[in-house]
Amino acid sequence: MNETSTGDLIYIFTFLLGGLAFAFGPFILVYLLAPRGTRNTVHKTGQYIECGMDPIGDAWIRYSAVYYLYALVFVAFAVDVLYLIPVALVYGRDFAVRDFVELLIFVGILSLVIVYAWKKGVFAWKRR
Amino acid sequence: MPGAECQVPNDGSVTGAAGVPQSTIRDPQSTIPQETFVLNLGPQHPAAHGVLRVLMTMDGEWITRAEPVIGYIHRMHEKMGENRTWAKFLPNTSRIDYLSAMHYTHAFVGAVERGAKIEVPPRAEYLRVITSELNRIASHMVWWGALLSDLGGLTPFLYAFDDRELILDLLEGLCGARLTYCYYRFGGVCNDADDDFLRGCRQFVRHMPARLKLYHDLVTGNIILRKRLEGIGPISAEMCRKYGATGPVIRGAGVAYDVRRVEPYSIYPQFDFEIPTFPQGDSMARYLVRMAEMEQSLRIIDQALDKIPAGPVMGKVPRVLRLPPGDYCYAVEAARGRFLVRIVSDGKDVPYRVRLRTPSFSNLSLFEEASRGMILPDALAMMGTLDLVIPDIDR
Amino acid sequence: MNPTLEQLCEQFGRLVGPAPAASAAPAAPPAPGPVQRTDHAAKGYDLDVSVAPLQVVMAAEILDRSGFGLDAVTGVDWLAQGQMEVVYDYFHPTTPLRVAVRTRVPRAQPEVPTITAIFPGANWHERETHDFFGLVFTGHPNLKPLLLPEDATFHPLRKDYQS
Amino acid sequence: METQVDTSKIVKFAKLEDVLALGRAYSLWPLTFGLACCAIEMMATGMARWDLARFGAEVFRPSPRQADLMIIAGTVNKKMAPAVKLLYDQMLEPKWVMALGNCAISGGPFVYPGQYAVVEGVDQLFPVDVYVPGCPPRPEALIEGILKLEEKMTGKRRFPVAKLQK
Repeated sequence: MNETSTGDLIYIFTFLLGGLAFAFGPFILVYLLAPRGTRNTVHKTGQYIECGMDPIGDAWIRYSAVYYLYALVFVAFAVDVLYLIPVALVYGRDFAVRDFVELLIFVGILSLVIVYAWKKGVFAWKRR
Repeated sequence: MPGAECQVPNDGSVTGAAGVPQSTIRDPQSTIPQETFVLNLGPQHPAAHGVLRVLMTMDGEWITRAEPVIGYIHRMHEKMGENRTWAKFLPNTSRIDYLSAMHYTHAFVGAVERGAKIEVPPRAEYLRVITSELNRIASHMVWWGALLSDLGGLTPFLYAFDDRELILDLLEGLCGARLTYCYYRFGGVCNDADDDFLRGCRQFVRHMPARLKLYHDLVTGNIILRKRLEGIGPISAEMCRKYGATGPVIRGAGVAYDVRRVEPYSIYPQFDFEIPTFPQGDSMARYLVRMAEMEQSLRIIDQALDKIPAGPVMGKVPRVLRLPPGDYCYAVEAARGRFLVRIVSDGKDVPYRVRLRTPSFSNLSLFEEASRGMILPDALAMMGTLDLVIPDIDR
Repeated sequence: MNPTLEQLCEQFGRLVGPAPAASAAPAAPPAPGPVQRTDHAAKGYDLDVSVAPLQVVMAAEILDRSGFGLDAVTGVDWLAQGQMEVVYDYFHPTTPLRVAVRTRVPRAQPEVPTITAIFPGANWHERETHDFFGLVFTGHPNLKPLLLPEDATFHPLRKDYQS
Repeated sequence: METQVDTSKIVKFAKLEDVLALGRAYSLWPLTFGLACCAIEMMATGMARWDLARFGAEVFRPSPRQADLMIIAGTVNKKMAPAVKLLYDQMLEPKWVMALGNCAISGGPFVYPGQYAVVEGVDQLFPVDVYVPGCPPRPEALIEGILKLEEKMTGKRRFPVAKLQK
């Protein structure tokens, strides 16, 4: 392992440490500096907020499918963007119109999801 | 009506009763099992305009049953009416519905004058009409700002309160209070209007139409507002009558019921003003009724300023006021609807029973039936157009 | 189609039954008949009808058919006479007619049939009157406290209420 | 009354406390908690003419988690008291309470022998930091209440009190 690779390793390691510190640092700071409890009268500090009232029943119930289908359309395009990231990296190097057309075809095929969802009436927001 | 014709939404969706888009009504054939959860839009909620709690049984976003729970700001006005003399109850009347305090004092004072047969000099009647109409405009402005902040637009609140401050300055100069005026007395008003009050009113009446046109350009033609209000929350005239809903709610359903015109009191018959009604019965109609009402109030103030006579502002009132036994009613067109005071007197100087029939109480009682099957945002938009003041409901 | 005062008087006359036969002793002022016309300017309503507690529903039906709307349900506690009075106020959206239907029930057993079936608006009015006076509206779908806390059992507007 | 919860901190720096107090004082986030007439005056204070934004307190947060000042604007009645206490609990330390208007201070015009519904004074429920009298108090009174609260937090008054000429 020559020293350049150890240099890189150290670089990656410190970068990782910096990330973790940046993530967990505030938690530690808050734990040290912030007041630990809060004055309460009915000891319900941790309760879910529902306009000053105690929540009734449970929210873990079966929703209507409309929300689920809506989320699916979002996931489809999330995957679409996932594939576009590497393309974006190499896109500008030696540009040819062919690349642009290829990209258009790729995005066109993936936008069929919207057309399909539209036909199935997902966007009409009717209850299933 | 400047720039505000409203047509049924024509985005091809099949419309249910009275132009309600089909998508907001739950189709009865849907086979999914009824799995609902209870959300309480509780006392502390920005859209509740105070401490109104609505227990909403929800199926996803659709409301299957929205039951308002009230009483969180019940302040015993009727009980206080029974243990203080007639004059001592006056400050209470402006704290029932603090946005149209003048109308409520007018009703109580009118009922006592009707019982004790007290004459009110003409100048005092004119001052009462001017201050009542100013108060109605101020109340409609708070409603306008609050409704649009419910629908997400926060800037109109600033416009509305800007103009409302002009009215508050005028009324503060006259009666010393910004909100809970105790300006009327039995037999007249407590403080005569000097010239700069009348000049201030004249200036306000000239300044306000341009501002109302600005409100219309800023908001009424806005497609978002029209989409949020048109066809939403249909309330038919029959439902209004069954629930006793009055004021802009019944005028938005096409019935020209206004206590100033149907059951005239004070000197309103001497002024000519129209009663704006819109037949659609949806939230947009109620919105347009209140906007048009502000213009009519300006017309009344203008005519009252022209015809206000000189003279005393206080009639002759016995030192200790005693009403002959019996019951007396007096109805007034408050900003939110018909406000009725029913006094039962047994001859003493303390009322035996004071019953306050407030408009928001009946306007809200139809919310449960009107909001069935709607989605939550539409139900809140409709509640905004009902213009509720919660202490007015709980008393 | 607007109802007139005469039609209402006639309908209420039939409802309340024939006026008491002319009292034998002409000297005694005839007891004011159950159906009375009152001067709006003096009292605030045009027609004052006193009915028996059970006829309240029929009175509501008469007024509902004539297009009236329910204004208010008022409870009054007459401690001295040992009675409780319930006054129903009605307004009409198009005519200036105002009708007050009143009924009296003994304080010991204050029961009045509900008119929620005819005027859904009365649901809350009756719940509130039950809150404040303890008047039981028989047949009311949901007679829980409305303005008072859910577990309230006291009735504050009764004359003999000690807080 | 509420139990004595130890709200002390593990680490304290004097200068840091002053800086934090300064920051909190000049950006108070009130909880939208309008009950009655005082709520309308509170709204008017937030609007353009009285402009609560000059003192950093114009951000009205609906959720108790994000608010650090609870302005009780109106009458608290016995049916509402549990909800008010619950909201007070759900607010996070450091939190302050301002009783706006006579109803919040002492029950105001609704106090008479035999009254059955109004909590006479919010300080029966939890400790109150600033009392603003009035029925309803004028917007200037609310702004003075906020300045008084800032003085309580930072120890010094931001604007000099106008001295009456001799």
